[in-house]
Amino acid sequence: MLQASPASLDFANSPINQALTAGDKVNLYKQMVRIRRFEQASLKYYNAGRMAGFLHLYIGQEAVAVGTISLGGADDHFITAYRDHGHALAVGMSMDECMAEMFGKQTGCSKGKGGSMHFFAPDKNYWGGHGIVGGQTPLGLGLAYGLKYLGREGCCLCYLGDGAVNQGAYHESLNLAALFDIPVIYVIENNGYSMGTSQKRSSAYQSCLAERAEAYGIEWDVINGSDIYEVRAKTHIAMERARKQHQPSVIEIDTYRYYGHSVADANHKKYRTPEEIENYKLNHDPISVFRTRLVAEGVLTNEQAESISKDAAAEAARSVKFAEESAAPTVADIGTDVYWESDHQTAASKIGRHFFNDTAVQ
Amino acid sequence: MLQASPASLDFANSPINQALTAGDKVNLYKQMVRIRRFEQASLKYYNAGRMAGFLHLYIGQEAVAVGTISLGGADDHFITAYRDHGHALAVGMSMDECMAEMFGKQTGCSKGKGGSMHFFAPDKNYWGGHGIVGGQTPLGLGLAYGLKYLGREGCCLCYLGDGAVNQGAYHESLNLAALFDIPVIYVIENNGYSMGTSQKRSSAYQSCLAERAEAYGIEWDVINGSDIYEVRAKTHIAMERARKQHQPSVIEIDTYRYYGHSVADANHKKYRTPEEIENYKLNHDPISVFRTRLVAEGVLTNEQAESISKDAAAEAARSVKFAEESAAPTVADIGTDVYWESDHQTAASKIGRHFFNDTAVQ
Amino acid sequence: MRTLTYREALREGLDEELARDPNVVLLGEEIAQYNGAYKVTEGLWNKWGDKRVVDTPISEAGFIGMGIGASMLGVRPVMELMFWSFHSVAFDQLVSNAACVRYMSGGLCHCPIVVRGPANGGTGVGATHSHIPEGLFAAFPGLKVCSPATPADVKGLIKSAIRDNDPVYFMENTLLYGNTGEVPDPADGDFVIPLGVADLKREGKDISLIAHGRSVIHALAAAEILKAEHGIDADVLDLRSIRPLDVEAILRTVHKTHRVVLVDESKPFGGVSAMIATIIQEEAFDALDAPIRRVCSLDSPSIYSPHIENEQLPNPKRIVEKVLSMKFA
Amino acid sequence: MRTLTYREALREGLDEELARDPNVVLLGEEIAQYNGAYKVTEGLWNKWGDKRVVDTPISEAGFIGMGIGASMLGVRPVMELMFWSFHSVAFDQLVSNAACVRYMSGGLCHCPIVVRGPANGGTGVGATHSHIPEGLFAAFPGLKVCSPATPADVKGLIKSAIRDNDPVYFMENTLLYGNTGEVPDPADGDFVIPLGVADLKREGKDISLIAHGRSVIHALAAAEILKAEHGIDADVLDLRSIRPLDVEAILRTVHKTHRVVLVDESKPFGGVSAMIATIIQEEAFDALDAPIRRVCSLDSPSIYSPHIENEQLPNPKRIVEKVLSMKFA
Ligand SMILES: Cc1ncc(C[n+]2csc(CCOP(=O)(O)OP(=O)(O)O)c2C)c(N)n1
Ligand SMILES: Cc1ncc(C[n+]2csc(CCOP(=O)(O)OP(=O)(O)O)c2C)c(N)n1
Ligand SMILES: [Mg+2]
Ligand SMILES: [Mg+2]
Repeated sequence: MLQASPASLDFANSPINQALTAGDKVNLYKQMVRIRRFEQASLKYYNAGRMAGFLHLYIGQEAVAVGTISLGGADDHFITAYRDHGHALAVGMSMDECMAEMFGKQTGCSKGKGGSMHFFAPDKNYWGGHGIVGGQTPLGLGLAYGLKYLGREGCCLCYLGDGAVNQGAYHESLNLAALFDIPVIYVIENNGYSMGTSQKRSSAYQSCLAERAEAYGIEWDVINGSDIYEVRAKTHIAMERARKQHQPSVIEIDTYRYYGHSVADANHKKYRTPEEIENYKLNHDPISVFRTRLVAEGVLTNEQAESISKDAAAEAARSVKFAEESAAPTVADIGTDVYWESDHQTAASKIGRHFFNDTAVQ
Repeated sequence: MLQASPASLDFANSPINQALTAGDKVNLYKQMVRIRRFEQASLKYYNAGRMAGFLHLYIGQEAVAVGTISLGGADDHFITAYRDHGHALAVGMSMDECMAEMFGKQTGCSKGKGGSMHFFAPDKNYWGGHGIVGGQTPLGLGLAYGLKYLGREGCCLCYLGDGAVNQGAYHESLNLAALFDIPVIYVIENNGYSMGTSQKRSSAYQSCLAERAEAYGIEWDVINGSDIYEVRAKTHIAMERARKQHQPSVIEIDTYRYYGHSVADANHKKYRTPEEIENYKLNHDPISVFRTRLVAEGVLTNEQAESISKDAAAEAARSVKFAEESAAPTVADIGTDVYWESDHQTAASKIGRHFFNDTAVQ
Repeated sequence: MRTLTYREALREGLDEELARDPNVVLLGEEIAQYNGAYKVTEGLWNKWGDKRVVDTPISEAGFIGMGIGASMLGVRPVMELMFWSFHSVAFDQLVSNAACVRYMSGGLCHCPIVVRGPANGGTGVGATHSHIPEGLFAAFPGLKVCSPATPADVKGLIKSAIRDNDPVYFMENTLLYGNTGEVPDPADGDFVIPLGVADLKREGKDISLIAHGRSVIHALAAAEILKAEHGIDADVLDLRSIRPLDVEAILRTVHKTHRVVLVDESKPFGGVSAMIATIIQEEAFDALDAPIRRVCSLDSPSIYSPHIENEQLPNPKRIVEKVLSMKFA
Repeated sequence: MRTLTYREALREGLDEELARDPNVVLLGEEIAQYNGAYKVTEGLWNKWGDKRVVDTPISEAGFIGMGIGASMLGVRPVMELMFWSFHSVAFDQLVSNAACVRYMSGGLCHCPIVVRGPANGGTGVGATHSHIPEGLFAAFPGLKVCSPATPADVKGLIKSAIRDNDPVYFMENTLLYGNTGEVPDPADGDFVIPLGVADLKREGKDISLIAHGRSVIHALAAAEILKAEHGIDADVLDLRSIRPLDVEAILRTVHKTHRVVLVDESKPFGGVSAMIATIIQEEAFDALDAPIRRVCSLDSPSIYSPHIENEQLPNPKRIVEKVLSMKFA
């Protein structure tokens, strides 16, 4: 079993972080800032009524997506739940396609069909964005199984929340992962709450949620999600174990969300104290922590940090403009992307009735 | 955590067994023999084509049902999967109603509507008999929750197989049981195989399947299912914990089935060696072991044992006769027992159409 | 009469049943301390406490199965699915255990549960959160399904559902929660609407619009347009309850108008409307002057885009168009 | 031509597809070392080994979801449900992930899976093991469903299903596995039957019997009785594929005979037959001389008793009675 490391350990010294150039480090910082600015912009336009449905903000959790995804190679894949903007930008999706998706436009990554919870970019090894709690956990298993089946040396990082661990599909997946030696890593992004329910009120466990992996003989670890160096150092170990030994892992990354479960969650200051939120912002914010660190390392100046922030905000503003100016889907678009065969106008798609719209007959 | 006891421990000396009179002990023996003779009779008539569907024999596992159920008081409840004949007889159901059920007769415990997999006797705190693997595990949780809700000091024993532990619903139930302090005891009847798949090929685990309970902070234990004294001694501890402290447990009882998964399983000598089966019959058969023991204790003579066996066989034969002579359900019976309100001809049942049979209109 | 929102009326119904019967217990995600994701249960935990109003983890199969088990023992659980769409993770408990346990036990077990929550599209939450399962569950003998459209109906029906001794799947609609309407005062007596009684929400003579849930609201709006702009006078029948189903009321309106448009938020393959069409053509064949038409959701998973989502759903415009396509003689 | 059992023909189809495409992999409970609970996959593990034919634990949500995930990456999993009834524990994966992932990703993901296994009553296994889910799944846009009745059809269709780039839910029948029939020799070329083509299994002129799966066999038997004993000559149309659906073939037979009896093992609320009735009355209203009638399972959970189980299901006797009730002019 991996041991949770003493708080004093400096993960900057772990080989995977020592291999980072100054430029790499600044880039990690920049990715986190881009996520935050992007989401701040989306919050503004969500509140202005430009989006429908839910908006689940990732703000506060940025080091998880950026740190873990920065470790990905050509054959490493990612899949997550509905709180999916951070991962999307971290895999390299553009702000434009993401913002346009939330605006419900044709130019959105999912053509406006998925919305905030359903960002996808298979070309960047990113498989969504899934709304049913825990529903993505067998899919992540399958991506990893597929990698192994196809003989590729890679792994799949499958993210889930601290509330999602109580879905049965996740446990079925853990057993399958261990039994079949599947290179999947379950990343529990533990932000302490599932909607208004604290971890203690939703889960029974020993020391932590990741420890449930022991039931299946799976390796596990707990990670401080405010320190992107620690996220990278420990996740790297799990990824190597998956790639080289086809062994699954469960890693639990302690993190926090500043906003409510979704923007519609007006209660979020009731189920947790303002002090709790403030403490996290002040002492554990992954962006501030890394900024201080990089400044101390002499890799980043405060001026540079400011300009990164400004650039990201400008990029986000541009994405809003892009989204606003993009065309909305038409009624005809409702009927595409249902069947592969129909979309590709194959011979098979022309045999028999596939769609049963009442408009078919008048 | 409870510790698996050293093999040498003699559970006859545990208080719950010391409290047994000679008559009690003989009765336990008799119950096991009755189950076996009943099933042997049912096998004969199944093979003769008098029953439909599956026949999952409990032969070899008798000490589990008889040992655990013998501990039940007025507020203790039981629910199991499709391998449910042993539990049915142990709670006190008659051979007649059970045999008639398999023959598909009106006099069957479920009026011929459930069959072999679906024996029920709520008046004896026995809630079935369930065919979907793992599907009964939340029901068992609910019975225990109900006991607590209604303020009764009791518990629910919910039986499942070694293959069933890989159904998600079971894990959801474990978390709920621990979180809500529900007096449920999951009894894993580990007979080593789920159909043709050995425990090792279906489950990833550390030392045993019950140990998965640790993930939820639930107490667990492993029990030798050939020794009814051990079954009683250890199950009693779990039941007291449930009744008095509302704490759940998982107990794993090692046992064995001599026949195939169901009688239709023609492969059962392929996935396990004849030696393995023989060894169990010779050295671990719960009935032989207990008989030897009781004879040594001077509580039972071999002659008595023989006459118990004969009586049980005669009782089983009578139940076959009863079943054969009973009437089959009629087409009209197909339509009852669907809705409580309809069966009771309540006012509600007369409002609106409840049934949509094509025969309704001609 | 007093005016309440659909949400308030529903809550009042739950509250009254909690008061009436100590065995009634509400279970669900975020329903207690958080007051409910859609605030249906607001204040009930405060009033009734931990035993009667229970927050559950995100384990629908687990807690719904738990409710089924408890109901066999006499507890009367009313369980919220935050969205009915999440039925998919609890399906086995819903259709194998709740629907079959009475039958398989030859009537020895019964299962007086209610499962309730919103079941609708139209809120921009995408395909997996917008399933419309009335027809899906009504297809299982052993289950009862209802889908009220107004504040009075939701109160009257939830109380019947809770008192019913069979499993009742109660499908609300997030887009109706804020709608207001008159609801009888509790001081005037216990207000209960039996399952299985449809309600003729508008009287007409030219065509029958038959609907349930939010589609009733659309049908009523369409009826006004049809009257005002086209002189077509529609009967609007609100099914309210899908199983039991008020077949008599359906046949009555068909015999009156001889033309039928069914409005059903389901996707067009199947759904409640395919069953209603089948019954009508079977039992009122000669009364029909034209084929029965349906207005369903367009046949794709539910789209997110707020610019177009309403076009995928039944709406007054689509209903009017459909009626007009029927070429009145 | 050669004669094979339904089981053998199906196995041959699986075997040929395993040979054709290295990305085809069979997954399921007991399908490998045990040779399949119903012996459909007998010998395939021996022939193809651990990688291509995989035994899974009893975790339907887990392994079917795994197959869906792998399919997005290019693997082509063919997954057995030992009984289709066990769909209930994997429902979310089947209807939210497989059916919606293409749509929610705007066409970026696709899901070329097959889920197959027996879906039928009539084997004395009780209510929870006897669900008939063709109509249930066909209701979800994004899914395809077929239900072959003969050895040739099961082979031709399984091969199409595996090659199809969308999720296909393939519903067999334990009571057909042993039936024999002619199946073209592989030496005569690749034998594939496209999805979406119904098959007129018997030509008549007086009435259309429309069915799928084992009900086709019953309809054919009923047709012989009707002919021999009552001089009524029935068209028997085997739908084979439920979605895509051969609506043209349905309308063709209706226009020929003007009378229709649908035979469908589903329970009568909904099912495939309610959809077919709805389509026929909508698209061939004037061609109908009488209401469309249906022969479905009697409306209760499935009974165990072997003395009566066949009476709950459609059978030739019930079909004949239904046809005779239609008072031929
Ligand atoms: C099966 C299912 N049940 C309930 C929901 C509603 N729901 C959406 S998110 C959520 C909370 C999840 O919390 P957690 O897993 O901790 O993730 P976080 O939101 O904190 O990222 C709930 C209950 C759902 N989407 N799916
Ligand atoms: C959800 C589900 N999947 C598969 C089956 C088919 N099935 C019935 S019993 C069984 C094996 C169960 O083994 P185990 O849990 O060890 O119990 P045992 O039969 O040994 O008592 C299987 C796969 C089922 N009934 N339900
Ligand atoms: Mg959380
Ligand atoms: Mg077993």
